[in-house]
Amino acid sequence: MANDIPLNWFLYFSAAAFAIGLTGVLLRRNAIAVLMAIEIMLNAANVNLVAFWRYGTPAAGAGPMPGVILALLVVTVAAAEVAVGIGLVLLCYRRWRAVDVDRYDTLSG
Amino acid sequence: MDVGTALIAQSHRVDLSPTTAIVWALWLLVGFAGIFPGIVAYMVWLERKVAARFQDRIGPNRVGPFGLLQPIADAIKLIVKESIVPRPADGLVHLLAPVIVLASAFLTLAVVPFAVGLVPIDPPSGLVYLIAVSSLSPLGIFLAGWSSRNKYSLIGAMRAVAQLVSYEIPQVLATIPVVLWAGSLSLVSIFDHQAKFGWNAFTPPGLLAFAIFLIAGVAEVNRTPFDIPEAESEIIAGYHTEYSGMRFGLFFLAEYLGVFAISCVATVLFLGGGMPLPFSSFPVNLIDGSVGSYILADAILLAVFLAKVLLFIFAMFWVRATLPRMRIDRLMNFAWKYLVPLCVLNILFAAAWFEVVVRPGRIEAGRWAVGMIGVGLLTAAGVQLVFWANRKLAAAAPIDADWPAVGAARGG
Amino acid sequence: MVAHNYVFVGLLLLVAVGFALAPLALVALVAPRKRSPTKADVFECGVRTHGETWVRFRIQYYIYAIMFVVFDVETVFLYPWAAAYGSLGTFALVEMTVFLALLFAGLAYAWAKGVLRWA
Amino acid sequence: MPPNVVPLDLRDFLCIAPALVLAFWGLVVIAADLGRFRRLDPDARRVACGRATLVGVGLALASAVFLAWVDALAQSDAPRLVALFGDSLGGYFARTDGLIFFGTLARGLAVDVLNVLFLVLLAMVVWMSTSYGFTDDLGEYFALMLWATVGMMLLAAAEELATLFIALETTTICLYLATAFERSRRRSAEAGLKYFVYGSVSSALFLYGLSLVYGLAGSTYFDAIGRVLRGGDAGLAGNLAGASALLLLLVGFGFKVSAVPFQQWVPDVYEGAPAPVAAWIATGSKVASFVAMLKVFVHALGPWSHPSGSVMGPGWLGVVAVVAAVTMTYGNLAALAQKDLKRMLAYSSIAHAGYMLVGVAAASVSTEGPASAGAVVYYLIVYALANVGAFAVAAWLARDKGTEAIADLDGLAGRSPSLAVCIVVLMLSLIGVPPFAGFFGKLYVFMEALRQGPSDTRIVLTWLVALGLFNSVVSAFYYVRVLKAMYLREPSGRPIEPARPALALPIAAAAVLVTVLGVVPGPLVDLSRSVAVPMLTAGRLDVPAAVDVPAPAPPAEKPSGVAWHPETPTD
Amino acid sequence: MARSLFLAIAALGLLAALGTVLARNLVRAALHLVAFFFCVACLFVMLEAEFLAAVQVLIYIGAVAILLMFGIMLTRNAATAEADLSGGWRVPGVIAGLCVFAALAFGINNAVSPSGSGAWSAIVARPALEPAEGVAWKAERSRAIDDMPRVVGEQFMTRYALAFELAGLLLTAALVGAVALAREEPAPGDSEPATAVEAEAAVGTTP
Repeated sequence: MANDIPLNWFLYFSAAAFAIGLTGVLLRRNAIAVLMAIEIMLNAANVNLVAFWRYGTPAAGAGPMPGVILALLVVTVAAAEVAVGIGLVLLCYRRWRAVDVDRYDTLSG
Repeated sequence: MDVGTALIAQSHRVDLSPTTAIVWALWLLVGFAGIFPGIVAYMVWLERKVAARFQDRIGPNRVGPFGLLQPIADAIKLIVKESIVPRPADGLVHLLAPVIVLASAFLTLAVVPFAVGLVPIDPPSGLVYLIAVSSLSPLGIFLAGWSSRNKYSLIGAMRAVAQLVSYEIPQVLATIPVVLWAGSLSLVSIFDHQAKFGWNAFTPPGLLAFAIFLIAGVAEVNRTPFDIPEAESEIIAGYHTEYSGMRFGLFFLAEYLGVFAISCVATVLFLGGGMPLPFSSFPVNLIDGSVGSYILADAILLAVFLAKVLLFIFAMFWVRATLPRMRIDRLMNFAWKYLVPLCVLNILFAAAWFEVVVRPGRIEAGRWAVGMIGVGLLTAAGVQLVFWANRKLAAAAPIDADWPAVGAARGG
Repeated sequence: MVAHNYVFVGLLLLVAVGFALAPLALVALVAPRKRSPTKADVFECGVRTHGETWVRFRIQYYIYAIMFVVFDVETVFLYPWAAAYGSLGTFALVEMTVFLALLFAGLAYAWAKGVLRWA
Repeated sequence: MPPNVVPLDLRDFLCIAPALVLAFWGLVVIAADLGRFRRLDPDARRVACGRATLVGVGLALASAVFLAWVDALAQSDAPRLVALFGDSLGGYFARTDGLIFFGTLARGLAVDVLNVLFLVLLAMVVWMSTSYGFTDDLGEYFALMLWATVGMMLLAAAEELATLFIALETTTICLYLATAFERSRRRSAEAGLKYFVYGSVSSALFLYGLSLVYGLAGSTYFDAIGRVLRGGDAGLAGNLAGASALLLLLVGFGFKVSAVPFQQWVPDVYEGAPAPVAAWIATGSKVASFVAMLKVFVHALGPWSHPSGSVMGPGWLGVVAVVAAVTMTYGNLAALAQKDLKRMLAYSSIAHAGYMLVGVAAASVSTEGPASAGAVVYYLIVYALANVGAFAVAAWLARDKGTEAIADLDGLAGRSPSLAVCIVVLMLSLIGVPPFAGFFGKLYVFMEALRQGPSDTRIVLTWLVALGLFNSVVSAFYYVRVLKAMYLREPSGRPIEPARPALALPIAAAAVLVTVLGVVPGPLVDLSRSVAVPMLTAGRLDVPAAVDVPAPAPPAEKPSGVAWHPETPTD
Repeated sequence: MARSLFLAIAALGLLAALGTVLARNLVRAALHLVAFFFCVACLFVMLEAEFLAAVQVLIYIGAVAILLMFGIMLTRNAATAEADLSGGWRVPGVIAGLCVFAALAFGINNAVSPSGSGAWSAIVARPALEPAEGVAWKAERSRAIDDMPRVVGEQFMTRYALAFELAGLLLTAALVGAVALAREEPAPGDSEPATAVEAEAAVGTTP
């Protein structure tokens, strides 16, 4: 693969995806849709991490691949978050028969 | 274009020149698009023949000699049949679903080293690639069921996905020992390792892993006794209830391609690929750098490889003709309570085998014997342990009261 | 280089998709197309479809899915470990045993809790 | 050929023994609950699980104290360690580099002190969990609390972003789950989901900021980041990427420490969560997050706090100052209107976050270096102790009333005079009345803020302190409402039952500790100061602890540690 | 060539992300999300982190997407799993997203390094890799790219050992907690139909 893609392009992509994800979090009311938007944000961060790893010059003593390791940990965390998130959604669903965040209104705030 | 050069370059893992690479890739693609569907078509024919023999029938015999043209007739039939899409269905997704399943089966084959140099790609993380693309098929199946807007399709799809994901875990875990011994995720390295240390299935943990891999593999392609997803007596035809004509044909194709791919992968991972002898690198050591030697070795390798694959395929047909369908609860139990614990233990046994036999760098008779006996006993004990624990737990707790051992213990 | 491989994968993907779509295109040309409302109905063993498609699924599906996700992520850690095992010392085995024990504890928990029971 | 891999030193695991014990004990508790305790009746089972958990916490506490002793000895009398434990282990313990696991984690007295703090708090929280039955899944509940603590301990000890991130997530994911554990009530599930949504969005934002920081500095080690940033002078001024990174990190930490404007979740979650879980979110999680925040902002991003020497200039100091001001004011004003004890405590904990943020700001411009972060550490300790006690009161109310209205405390002084006194002590400490520890905490933070830095930062910090004092006065109003209820009102409905030891002990213990630390603040203040220095300079062997001088430039042959510096085409 | 490929993938990815956020049908949204994950995997390949790409497909598409689908199926009417976009928040939400993107884009464009030299925008080529000799980190990275699984394994076993074990703990905790929460409470009056199909189909239409 030719080396001629500027780093910036990856960063723009990731920034755009991140912004879209954030918008999604603000726009969606359905808890599962919010979860998906969060996944987009996490992925955007991952693209950043890997791009910085590949293009950057590592500081001394940082190991060969901090970015990749972090990305793998993010994947782990994302998977755990989805599992937990859906578990909580199911729990709420059983109580309310609804998934809209707005409809949960026991708590006053 | 000189095929021999490409072969040599590939097997020495030299970067091909762009034109050579492209031409080589095209050759392989032609092979993929032409050969595999052909193989699949004749697998269907073979299955019908085999099943017929088991049932004391003759099987297809009208179209062509021995019914050999039957697959072609089938294909024509599928093409000229009307493709019905239910009105409420989600059209695009309905179309996409079989494509995903088929693509998943196709992409799996891209990393299989059929012979020396005859491997489309050999990425350093080939095995993860393999697992990754094969894990696409549950998605396609789910979408098929969902997009049909049919209760039975949806139930079938959910069950299918639950089964597939449950058996994916033991399948994946069973490949860990192989990776551990070869020290690499590349399938070519795994092949190389077996040329040096003998077939993986001929080690105690390898044998266990092989068995688990096969069982899980059969479940992964939804074949009897694991064909719950399309249990026609329970939920019509499962996720492809609403598929007809060629669209159904694609699922059909994908299933058989899946059977073929699983057989190929099992052959490469555990049975030394195309090597005819378990403890000799026989046809590989013929290679002296000349194109002729490559062609000769590859011919042998390819023939043996296909023979092994055929054996697997035949075994699967046999199983299908012999065994009834498993009940879904037992199916899931078996994956999670037997296979997964066994796999986890097996990883430790594999590490032990590595320390005893592989670490020195070459096979030594004494160490090998020690490994066979020591690790073999360990592995056998592990299997016993898991089965014993399952029996014990099933008998002790009301959990799993429907498990056969308990039923027997309670007098029916 | 690594990425070369994936050019082939991309091509193969195209071939696979093409291979799936080509017969379908052929079908569109050759096969008869007679629409009728009954034919386009959703199949339900000859009975008229009633209600919505959705059925309430049991929570078991989620439990198996979450176990699957957890173990799938585990393999992502297992593969690199297995590949690197030869060049590492005993400490790698110790660490992995701890890791496996943790994950196995999760499985044992689900088992003991009785949620691995279908039906 | 692969280069030789530097093996992991398995002795490193000894230094995180408390965390290991807790992680393991979580499994033990689950096993015990599913096995031995299954047949007990609910109350007995709860107590049994709680006791079993306490045993684990006790073991962890013993190991933490032991490590603290070892680390103290390493500073004072290293040869004795070698004599006691032999060359291998003793020599290992006597090492003073303060880093383990290839520099990803800190060890030493600072970590030990925090671990002891976590464990003491956890013991109280676990104890109060046994006071009433809010869940059937007891083993899981206690295990999650233990594992959340593991995350907190490692979060407070992390010296590197990957470790920090995963520790943070371990903590919060365990707490999301624990929040939803009160099965009988909808609001618990709702609080769990709310906490989860806010929390995971904020951790996604945090992660994005983290990725930018990694890109800017080329490393994930706090110290290396600090070194790279010290090498340049741009600060936030010409660097919008850096500014975004900082702000995103601030969002992440702001959420965890409940700073305005990321506080929306706090009242709802505290109200909805079972009282012990709320206590643990309000204390343990907050302590760990503040320590991590100190490390990231002061140690790693310190050079960006006020690069051009101006506090309102392009550095994070100004942002944090504004956030601190808004946070304490908002928290106090909102708390005034609360009738529910847990909501009141939630807003008050927001307000306390504001005070502590003043301390963070002060630590970054300190004339005496990281030692001034000791003020925040001290504040954290006393805040956490008082708050655990206060949440035990909430648990008391939840046990008897199912709700936590302050009005339910009416007339308590008549029936439980001694506990009422303890509650008075806790409230006075939270207000910051001498001679209780809360007073010294505030005093100390404000003093550090007042004596800091160049003139222009001093002005801002002085204003912050003035605002803080004003806020303390405001806070008196709502804390006093609790006292008023206990002493001046008559109970209207059914009065609450007397507390059992499970509730009385945490309240009393917290009150006693707060009083003792208030009467004799000296030792703990000194300890906080001394642990703050290694905490914020770990891995920084080239810098004298007290003065924050720029590190010498990295050696010339290295590519200057700049991540995106274009490669010169010579290669 | 590579540039246009990148542009195509990135555009597809962003469209898919938009689709996820805007699609009313939840399963469709999840499908868009899968497409987005796939595009990110392609970008990982372009960044020569093919192990990560495979992991991305394996975890996100193979597992997380399935879990999301199950979540959708378990909570709502599948066919009409429509989710309204929040009414009042639409405009502020879009504005916030645009602002964040603008800030980040400016940041990316003007990024000045701490040492004051260079900008991200100046980077076109990645640092070349030299297999054996050359600067140490280049050899290190070259090995990391050519043999990524193994290097990842080494890193997890040594430098990131703690993060690795914590990841295991995190997964176990998530499993335990989620199972405990989602577990079906045995309701007394809840008599399940005899066979699985009946149980699944009978409940059918009650919303």
